[in-house]
Amino acid sequence: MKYESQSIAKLYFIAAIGLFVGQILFGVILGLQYVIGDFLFPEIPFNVARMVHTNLLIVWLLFGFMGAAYFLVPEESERELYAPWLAKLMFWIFLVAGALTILGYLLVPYATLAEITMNDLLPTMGREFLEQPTITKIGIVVVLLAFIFNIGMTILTGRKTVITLVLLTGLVGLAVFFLFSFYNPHNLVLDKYFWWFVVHLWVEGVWELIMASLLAYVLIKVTGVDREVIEKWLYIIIAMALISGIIGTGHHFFWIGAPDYWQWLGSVFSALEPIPFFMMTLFAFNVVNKRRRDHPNKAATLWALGTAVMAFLGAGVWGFLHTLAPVNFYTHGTQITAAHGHMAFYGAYVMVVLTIISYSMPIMRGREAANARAQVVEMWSFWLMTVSMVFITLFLTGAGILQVYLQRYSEDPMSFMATQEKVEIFYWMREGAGLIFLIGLILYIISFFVKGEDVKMLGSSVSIEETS
Amino acid sequence: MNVRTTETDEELPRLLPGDFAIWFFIFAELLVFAIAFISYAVARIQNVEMFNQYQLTLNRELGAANTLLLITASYFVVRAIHAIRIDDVKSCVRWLYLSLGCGSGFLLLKSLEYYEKFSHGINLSTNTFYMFYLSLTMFHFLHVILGMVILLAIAIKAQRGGYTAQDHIGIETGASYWHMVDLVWIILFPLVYIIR
Amino acid sequence: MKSVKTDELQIKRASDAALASLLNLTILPVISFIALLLIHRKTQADTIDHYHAVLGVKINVIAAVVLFLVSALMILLGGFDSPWTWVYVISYFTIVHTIFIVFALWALVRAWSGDRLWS
Amino acid sequence: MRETFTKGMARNIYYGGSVFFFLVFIGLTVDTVQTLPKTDNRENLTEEVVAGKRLWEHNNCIGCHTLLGEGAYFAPELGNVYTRFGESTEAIKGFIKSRPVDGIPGRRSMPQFNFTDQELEEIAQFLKYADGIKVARDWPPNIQG
Repeated sequence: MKYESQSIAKLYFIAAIGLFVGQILFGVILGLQYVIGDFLFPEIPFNVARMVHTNLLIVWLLFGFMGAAYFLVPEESERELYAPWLAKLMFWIFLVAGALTILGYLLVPYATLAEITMNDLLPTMGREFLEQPTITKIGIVVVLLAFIFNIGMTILTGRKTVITLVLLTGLVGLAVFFLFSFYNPHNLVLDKYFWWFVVHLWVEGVWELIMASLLAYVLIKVTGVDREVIEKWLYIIIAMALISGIIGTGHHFFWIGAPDYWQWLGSVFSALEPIPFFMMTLFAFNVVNKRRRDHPNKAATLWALGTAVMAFLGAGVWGFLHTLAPVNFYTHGTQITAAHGHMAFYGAYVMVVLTIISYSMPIMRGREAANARAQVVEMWSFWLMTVSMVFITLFLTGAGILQVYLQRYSEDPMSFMATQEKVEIFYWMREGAGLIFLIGLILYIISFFVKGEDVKMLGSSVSIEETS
Repeated sequence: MNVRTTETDEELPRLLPGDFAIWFFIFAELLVFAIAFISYAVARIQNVEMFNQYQLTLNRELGAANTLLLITASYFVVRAIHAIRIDDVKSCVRWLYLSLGCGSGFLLLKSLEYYEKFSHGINLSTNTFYMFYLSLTMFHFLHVILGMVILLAIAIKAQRGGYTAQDHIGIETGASYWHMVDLVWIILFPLVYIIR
Repeated sequence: MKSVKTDELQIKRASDAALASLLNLTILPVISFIALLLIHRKTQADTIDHYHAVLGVKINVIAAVVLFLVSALMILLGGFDSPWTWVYVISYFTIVHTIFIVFALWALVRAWSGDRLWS
Repeated sequence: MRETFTKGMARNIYYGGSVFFFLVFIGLTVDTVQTLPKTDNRENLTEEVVAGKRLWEHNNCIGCHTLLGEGAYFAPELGNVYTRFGESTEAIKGFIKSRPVDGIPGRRSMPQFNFTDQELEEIAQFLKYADGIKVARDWPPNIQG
């Protein structure tokens, strides 16, 4: 670690992992509610658990992105953070606000929460993923602005690199598009149309910029490949992401009452959306193949490669699977969407945050890489989580196909609830895979505490294979 | 896609003119247009009669004139490259401005065409044929504007002596993009205006 | 210097072969396979380009068999009108197809650096 | 291809390409917003419906149901529930009113929200309004949603 203020990232990463655990625990509860309908009812009904699950995901990923920015920006800019105290202050504000919001979800009925946070003054609650009380949303904006100010000043007054500039555009876009969450018209079609300005333009737009720059940073560090080469790739990949992704928003406008031309535009452009992910895999493979040194942190390299492959699989392939309008007509709003959502979020965003944690945590703890035994445990957790996520996706896809066939495609369609009983077997298997994911996550946390001898970078003479 | 930077590369014949980066963009754009053209074909098969009927309302003369303008513009761009190869900056700039003139002519004629259609109350939601006609040609229209912005940037840089016989990769890059715009129109024009 | 140049040409041809193999698996099936076969004809035994051309042909033939034959068998055995057939066929096809693509990607990267698949 | 893949050009494509497509997107959004009155059923957007939408939001219905295919996938689609319930707001109200407080053993159940008669009418009117939105190809594919 070259700059002292980089260590603020540690705070953010610990919080991120903590919230990640919470997210997965609620995921396991949700999976069980799918098969045992009255589990925890009426104390924690499904909608509350789901809200906690998805909101925790968003919040911990934001913590992860912020931590990543605080770690890499000083090093890239070659100066200390502009205002370390502000970063610490915002951390606590964000953590407390986030915790209070989650507690609010769990302790009082949602309608009561809306009442006590005076949602009627500026109604923004009750829409998928944007369930946070208006006051929390304002808090998020404040935290984001302070964060961007801090990061932006550091970048602009220090050395400017492609990675930091791309990261900055991504973060600014993140803040700007979040503003659409305050627009909640009475007209349901308009409401849905602009709701996607937050959701789609986040996950298939600006977040991809953040993800690509984080990945590029870690790859430069662990492979020692020339920065010039990596930066060209970075530009081309994110250019493709935006070229396909911006109008690709159209694939959400198929069935909400928007004009018919979105069927064509949405299909054409979202057919291109796998390309950036495809290129990201090619890029990561190429850079690792061309590596100039064997970095002792094998786990970070594994996470980086895994991110590229799983993002391609989850966001690219599983997205393409049901994005064309004639297919989406049948699959829209079924378990296929759930399958895609799980793998895309895990593959693209969860894994990229875990990649940067894996790379930076040992450095912040005063060594180049975790010891060999810890890395082995970490790699086990990688495989457990990744493979179980593949299975979760496959089982949900199976459930989705069966659901589409029985409920939408067959000549004698079944009712929703009757269909759900028919696909129960898949929900049981998904729950099993979910439990294995939880085990993987526990191993991941254990890996931070495993003791052993340090691995140092001594050319290629010390490697994980010898010690494990 | 090749990131090798070894010196031996220059011994190999260059496959694509201009900066390699632009080819990613051109490739993506061509893919968009290709998928859009296929979609058009599919939609046409489903509604042959409707497509044939409304196709007759399109102004073929203007379309043909526009085709001519774009091909001429492409020719001028080629002349500009030939000029810079013998270090003739002056005529290079002249050819570039001439092709910009052709591009402007295209935009003008196309605007006239749109004006006529819009004054009949036709828009993207009128029917499937007009939806395709408008979205394909307008999307192409925007590409012509983008191509012209690129050509203008190149012309200004050339005027200031930014290119030489040895170093004019920027012009080749812009020219490659412009040819792509031209090519798309050459496919689009018969597809939407003529083929029945 | 002559040998260096031949090497470069071989690497270029190996890259082309790997690219054709990848394209055949993705957006340009059949045409790319013909291109791959044409590249294969130009190569000589025991060279890197020959290796990648053969590898590409192998990947694609195996992929064709594994994807289409097995899928067809699933449909034949499961019945066209059974929902379960489609549950298996679609999930199977998607995941296995992706595995082949990722494999071909790695082959392409190795071809770029003039290496065999595993060194 | 030495020096012919430059970082400057890659950067220009990133900025140029994203600005270009973003402008196209804004243009399409303007057209969409202008065309929406034909499909979005705004003529039936009464005060009751607006109140119903607020109730829908304040009880986080989207956390279990889908509405026009968006939401959670735990409970039935409601974009066509008015049609499914025989075009009867009374049937919808009756269903919501009859949910047991402690759920149904072993099965999924909608919570009992204890709505007043006025609120029940509002939420039913909201669902009727949502059903009236003209969606492409009349999605969902059939009455089951």
